[in-house]
Amino acid sequence: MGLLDKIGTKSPWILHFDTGSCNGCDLEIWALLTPKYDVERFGGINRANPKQADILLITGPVTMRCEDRLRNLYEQVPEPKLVVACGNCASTGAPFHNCYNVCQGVDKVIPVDVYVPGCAACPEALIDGFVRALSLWEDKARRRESE
Amino acid sequence: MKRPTTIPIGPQHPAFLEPLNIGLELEEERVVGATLNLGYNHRGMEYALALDYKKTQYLVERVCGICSNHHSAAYCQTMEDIYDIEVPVRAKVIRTIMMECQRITSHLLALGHTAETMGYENLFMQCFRERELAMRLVNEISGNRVHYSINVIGGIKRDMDAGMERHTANVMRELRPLLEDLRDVFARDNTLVKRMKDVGVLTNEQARDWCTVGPVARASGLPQDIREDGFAAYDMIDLKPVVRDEGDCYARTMVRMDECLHSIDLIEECLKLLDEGPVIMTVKGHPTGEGLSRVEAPRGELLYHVKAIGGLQLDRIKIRTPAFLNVPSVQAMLPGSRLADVPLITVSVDPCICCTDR
Amino acid sequence: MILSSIAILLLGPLLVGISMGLDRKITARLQNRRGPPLLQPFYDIGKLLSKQSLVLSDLQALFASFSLIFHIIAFALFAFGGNLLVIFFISSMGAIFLVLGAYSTPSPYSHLGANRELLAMLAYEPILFLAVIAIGMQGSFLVGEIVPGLLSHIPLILIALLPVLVILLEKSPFDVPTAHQELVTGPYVEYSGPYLALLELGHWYQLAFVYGMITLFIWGTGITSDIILKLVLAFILLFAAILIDNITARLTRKSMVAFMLTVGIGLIALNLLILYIIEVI
Amino acid sequence: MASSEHYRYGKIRLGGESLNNSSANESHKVIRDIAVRMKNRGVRLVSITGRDCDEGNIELIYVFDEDGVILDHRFVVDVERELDSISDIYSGAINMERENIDLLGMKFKGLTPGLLLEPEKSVIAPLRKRQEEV
Amino acid sequence: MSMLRSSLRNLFQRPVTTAYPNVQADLPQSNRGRVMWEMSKCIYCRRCERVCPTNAISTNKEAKSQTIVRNRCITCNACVEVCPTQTISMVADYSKPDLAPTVHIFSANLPDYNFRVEHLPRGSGSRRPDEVTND
Amino acid sequence: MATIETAITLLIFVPLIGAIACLVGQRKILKQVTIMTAVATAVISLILFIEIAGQGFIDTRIFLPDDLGYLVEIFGAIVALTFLYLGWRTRSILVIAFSIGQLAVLSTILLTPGSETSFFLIDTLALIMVMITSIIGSIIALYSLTYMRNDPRRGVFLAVILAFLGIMNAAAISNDIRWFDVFWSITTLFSFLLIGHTRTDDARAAARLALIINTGGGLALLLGARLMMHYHETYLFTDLPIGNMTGLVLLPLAFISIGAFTKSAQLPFQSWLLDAMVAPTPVSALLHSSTMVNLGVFLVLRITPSLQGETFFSIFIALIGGLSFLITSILAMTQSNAKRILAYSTVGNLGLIFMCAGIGTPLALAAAVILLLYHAISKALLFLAVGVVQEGKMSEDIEDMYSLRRDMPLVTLSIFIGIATLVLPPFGMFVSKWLISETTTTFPLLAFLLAVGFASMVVYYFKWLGILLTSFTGTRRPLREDVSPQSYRWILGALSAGAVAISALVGPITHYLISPFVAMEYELPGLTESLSIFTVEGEVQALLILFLVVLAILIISLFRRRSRDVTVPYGGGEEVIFQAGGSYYLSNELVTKITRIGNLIGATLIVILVIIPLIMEVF
Ligand code: SF4
Ligand code: SF4
Ligand code: SF4
Ligand code: SF4
Ligand code: SF4
Ligand code: SF4
Ligand code: SF4
Ligand code: SF4
Repeated sequence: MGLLDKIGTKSPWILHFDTGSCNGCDLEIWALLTPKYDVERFGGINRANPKQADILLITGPVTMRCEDRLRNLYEQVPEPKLVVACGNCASTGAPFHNCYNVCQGVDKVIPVDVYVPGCAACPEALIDGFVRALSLWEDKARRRESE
Repeated sequence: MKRPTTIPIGPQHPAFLEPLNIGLELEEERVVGATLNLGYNHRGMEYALALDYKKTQYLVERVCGICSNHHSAAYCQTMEDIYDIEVPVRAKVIRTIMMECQRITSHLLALGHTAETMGYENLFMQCFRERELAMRLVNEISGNRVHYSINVIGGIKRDMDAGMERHTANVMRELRPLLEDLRDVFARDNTLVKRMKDVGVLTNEQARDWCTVGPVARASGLPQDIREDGFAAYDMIDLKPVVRDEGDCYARTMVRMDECLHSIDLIEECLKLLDEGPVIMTVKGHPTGEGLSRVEAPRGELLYHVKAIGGLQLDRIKIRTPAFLNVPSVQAMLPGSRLADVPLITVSVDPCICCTDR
Repeated sequence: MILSSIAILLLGPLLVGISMGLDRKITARLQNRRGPPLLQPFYDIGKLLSKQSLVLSDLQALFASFSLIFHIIAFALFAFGGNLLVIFFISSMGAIFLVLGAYSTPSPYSHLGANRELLAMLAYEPILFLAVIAIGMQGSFLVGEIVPGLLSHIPLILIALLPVLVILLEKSPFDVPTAHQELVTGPYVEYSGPYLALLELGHWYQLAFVYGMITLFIWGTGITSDIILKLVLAFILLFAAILIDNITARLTRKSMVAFMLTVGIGLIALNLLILYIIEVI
Repeated sequence: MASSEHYRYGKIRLGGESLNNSSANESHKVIRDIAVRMKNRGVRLVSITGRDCDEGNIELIYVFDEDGVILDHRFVVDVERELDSISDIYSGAINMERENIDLLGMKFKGLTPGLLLEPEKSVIAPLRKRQEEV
Repeated sequence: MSMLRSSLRNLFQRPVTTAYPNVQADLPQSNRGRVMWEMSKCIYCRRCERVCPTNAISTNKEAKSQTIVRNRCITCNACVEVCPTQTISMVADYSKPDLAPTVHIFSANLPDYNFRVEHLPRGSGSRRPDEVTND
Repeated sequence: MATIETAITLLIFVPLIGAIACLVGQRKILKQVTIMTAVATAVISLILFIEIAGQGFIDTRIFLPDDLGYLVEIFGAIVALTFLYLGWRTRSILVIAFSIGQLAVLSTILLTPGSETSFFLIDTLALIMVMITSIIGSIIALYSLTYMRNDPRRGVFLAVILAFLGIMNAAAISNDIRWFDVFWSITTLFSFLLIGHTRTDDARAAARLALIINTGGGLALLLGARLMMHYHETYLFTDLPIGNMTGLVLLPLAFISIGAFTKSAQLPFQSWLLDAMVAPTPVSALLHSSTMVNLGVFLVLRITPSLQGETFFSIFIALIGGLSFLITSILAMTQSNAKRILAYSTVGNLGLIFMCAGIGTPLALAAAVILLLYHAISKALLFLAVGVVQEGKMSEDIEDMYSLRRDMPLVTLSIFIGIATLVLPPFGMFVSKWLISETTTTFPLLAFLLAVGFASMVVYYFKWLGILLTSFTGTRRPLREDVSPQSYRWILGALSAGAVAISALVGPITHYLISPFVAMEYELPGLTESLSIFTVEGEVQALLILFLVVLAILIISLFRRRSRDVTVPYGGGEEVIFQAGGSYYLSNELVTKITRIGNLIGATLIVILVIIPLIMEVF
């Protein structure tokens, strides 16, 4: 199984969910899919389906209405799964810290593995976050085996 | 007996960048009922922005990352209106340049997104490839790809130097043939035209009824472009609003495409208008009074209405975003369309939920 | 004997996997991107196999295995010179089980995808069937007995197979069943992890059969030239499919069926008519 | 009728008919007539802005645009009162009114809350000034 | 058919894709990436702390330090502009992702532009920086 | 020999006696009578089969006394008079006209008696027909016992059903077309009675339509018989000249074929069968899918040997069959009523048989007989299963069958088996599908009809099956108790088992039953070779098995090692409240239009069929 887990890091399929962001980081995530940054280099494609996703790119501070939806999606993702909070509002809710309808960060709702700072998080930072998350994959897989 | 199929599209769906939900009722893949559900992106910004009008000039960009600059420009204009000051010409021109740059990035996004909803992945990629040029340019001018943080009350805080002006002109020259190629594809590609023509028709009457603005209204034959009112530097340049009257997805797409090209014209004109001069003037005291200001954001008329009562906190800041008016109009277009066209129609109004919900 | 047989059974999907990698690479290059490594499809399968098994219903898992098994049988029969008609029918069963698997879940996306997959079958099966019949008319239905000459006798049928390939490769303009932006991934929506891998492998075997059919059209004089010519022909069709994918938008289900049943069948009819006329003269 | 002024960049004089006198609560009755008149003239509805002006009163500002000219109509109404909706005249008004329902806790005939706020989770009527904040 | 032409042209062109992360990120010089403190200049006037729209900064006069939560800073440049002593500057870089929200602590005890790295505990994102430093 | 004769006589008379007992007997004894009759008929047919098998499947002829001929004509006249009466009762000018026509032709037949002694012929084709009738028919009779348990007129119903079995058996072995016609007409009468059994307006209208079309068909058959005497001077199928006919001598065959088309509801006569679906389900199962409608194809199979060598004429028979298959397959996709889907598919399958008969090569003929046999059992199973669903869910609409797997697991399994045996390899129907496809190489135009038809068939069957298999409950919840009566379960179970068993036995059945029939017609031996599936080369089989075992182990280990976790359906983050509707692809207007076009082409082809002999004569 170790081999398969290693292979897994070469094929991270993406689910992107916007939980109330300003779109800035979402655009940068889309930029990752496009020629200039092209995450398919790392095997990443936007599967946009939780059942077939490995790595969740979550943006936004999680609004009240998105909270349950985010949890719903998270639970549909098969293990091992990685969550990347993209941008400041996803990591800390900062730009919206005075807003009354947000949960202030993704980690209030689901466990987050990597926090990408930036408002907007620039594509390079997102790639770094993506690669960083992949480095956690084998660890996660092993932990799952042992459970 | 034929029962309808119910299918929730969104809030997470590959066709949409943002969380919105359409509860579809289908008969035979034909839409018989569509309920649009919003509010997934409601953060409560109108409350938060009213807390400190100075911080607001930065935070207001976070209403929407696609037309962030238009938001801060509109906000600053409103505040300048309340202070009753006239910003320096150079600031106005640079604001205009930034707004038009952002229009290009926003429209290319919308165009790429439209292509993407029709499964035209290559065209999506091309749109985004060209968009990167504009993104790079705004990054060079303002220091950030998304949130320029360049508008402040009283003017702009980062000037362009001569080198940057030349560079901008070069980029525009580089961009024009690329966009013209794209226009060619959008206008003439058989499969695209087949998918977009006569799909999602919004008649002139409906466009008025749903109070649509911007490209959506202009594609339905409503000649409505707030830039004609001449805010910022628009009274100094030769603006030709793009209006079509088919009202279908094709018209909306082509309006955006043509506006992209027109934006290049406008930017080039603006560059010629750049004279030496200050770009900012200081304002004194806390604002008092009521102001209303509009700009033409990529998606249409963006309206700010502020009531200030002297002090850091504002009494009310009302942001009437264009998408707030445009997005609901899909409810007029969806019934009777095919399931395959639902993403296309929805995306053709260029939905921006973050500013619809705020 | 058994070892070599197993080798052939593995070689088919291996080549298909590489062709998929090539496909993604070429697609990326057509879009001016770098694209994934050539072996990406194998990484994907490996990754899927290592994931947790999440299902909505037990039938789903069962049908995924059935789908794979039928596709393997079809390809095995093909590889060992079986009857093309039988292979065709068995292969279509593989596709059917994908549909049944999709139907077995209470998910609207899956159901709409399954409906569309059936419609896609309605569009491409007649072409495949007629192609098989046309090949059979040239002599024999047994793969092992098919003789050179298909390309010169029935070239239009090779062209008619191109849109079939486009549908099977899930490429626009006919990627209607899996329409990513409409149905997420259509019939595959509710599949995850290992079961998706089973379906994906099944899909490879299905493609192996179709590519195999394409290679029947050309023969070289020696074994080496034979293999090279066959690979080149398959690659040409693949490349054409990729190119079509990249210069078209997705059309609707109706236009897909209409196109296949008029243009596709028309091409075959034309070819057979010409053959008939030549024969009469 | 509403006073108006042509929109020149950034300068719009607001101050249309402001009916916040003693009969305030009755004044909103005319909105349907105004809306019908506007619709017939081909005037565009721009916005319905609500503003809490203390004492349980809300100032409602209906903003129209006639060929670039801003026309505004203002009403001061009691929050508790159920108001006439103009969403049958302008379909686009429905969300503007629902927004005011959510954010200011107003009531419009035939319209439901829940456009923006999530029931049972979100703050109720967040834009209303609360006693301790004033 | 012009898509056909451009696709084929692309096929024989070099892809525009960057090789990042194998090469350096290509950021323009003017990029507003990260705020940095030259602590020897700081007079602890707290203007930067007050002006920051997202409460990313906390100034600690006793400890002679400036704490910034990278995951709160929206690089608006306001602190840079408001600082009376030009202590703060913006560098053309970007903050790196990490396994928890990153906090950088600049202090007069460290060389200028150097900082200590700490992390906010996960799930505590909304807390203000001053609460963190008290931990 | 004697055993065979006795068995045949019993097969005809036991059901008839049972029927009389049902009619006159007390309500209480209905059950016993029906069960006894049904079991007896089935057992006797098995004895007959064993006897014939023991003799190596050679043809048996049972000669009849000459004077019986007149008796039969008189009997025929009585039936025709009954039609006349019914025509008057139902106010149908057409029926009156047809029955008067029948009487007229009958009288001329009376005037020109046949020269030879007529006899019953029991070859393997007849044997297959008798087996289908006696075994499947008996099972359906037992089923109706439960199905009609609440019907006050159950006695009449059962009587007609039982009597029908006897008549069908008699028709199947008739070698004399005069005899055949009489039994044929009686089945028309029975069908009228059974369709109209419920006496609702729909039922009456449907019965009337069936009567009109079938009396018309009867007239065509009689005309054919009369002309057969005129041109070939015989009433015996076996005495028809084999092959190389041309010109007017084909005319009788044309009329006989038209008769066959009406009975088997080919285009443009299909409407009666579709409307007949208002009848109680056992009727649909018995008459309108598995037995009575087979009479039409049986008739054509009897005359195909004569068509050898005359492709230009017979190809039109094939075309009508192919067209019926194509059009009904397409239309079946657009239906939501399960019985209607089955009706369309029945017409389509019969069309396939006609097509094979029209093609007329040995392979095609083998395919036709295989199809006849396997279609009958699978279709009966499907109809009966739908009947049970109808009772349980009060609906025949496939959209009301969502998640039937949970509510009625056994019925779902039956439908699954029914469809599987109809479509999936390696079951029986698949073999015929394969053979038919191979035969079209001789006439590629038909391949085009088949191509679209087969694909549509897959669509409508699996769309339906998919709906049944949808799970609402997640995977762990136990299936619900099946609430349907015990007897249904036994019947469905037996039929399912039978369908699977004979599917598995497709090799021997082809070898022993079907090849002899084909060989008799063509004197061709080596047919069986090409029919053994999967033996392209010996090793392939072994290899496949090996591979499958490896795979099975792999998959099982996959399933074992990780417990499967159940998740929720994808809805973009929203909770999904599942409600799906079917997919019917074509609007009602299009359906009408396609039907109309199909009818038009069908009618044209039929006219051409009659004209061809005339033209041939002229040139
Ligand atoms: S940082 Fe926030 S606003 Fe930006 S993309 Fe991420 S979630 Fe969206
Ligand atoms: S095809 Fe699908 S995965 Fe690829 S970019 Fe488009 S939406 Fe994303
Ligand atoms: S981090 Fe900033 S740019 Fe990104 S989504 Fe949030 S507010 Fe927008
Ligand atoms: S409508 Fe929204 S997304 Fe569009 S420009 Fe305005 S704020 Fe940005
Ligand atoms: S901001 Fe002004 S008052 Fe405050 S510490 Fe600095 S110098 Fe003193
Ligand atoms: S007190 Fe006023 S002037 Fe001073 S920093 Fe705060 S907002 Fe600015
Ligand atoms: S750049 Fe802006 S957000 Fe960042 S620390 Fe400075 S003031 Fe705060
Ligand atoms: S504004 Fe400048 S000097 Fe004042 S505390 Fe901040 S960094 Fe120090």
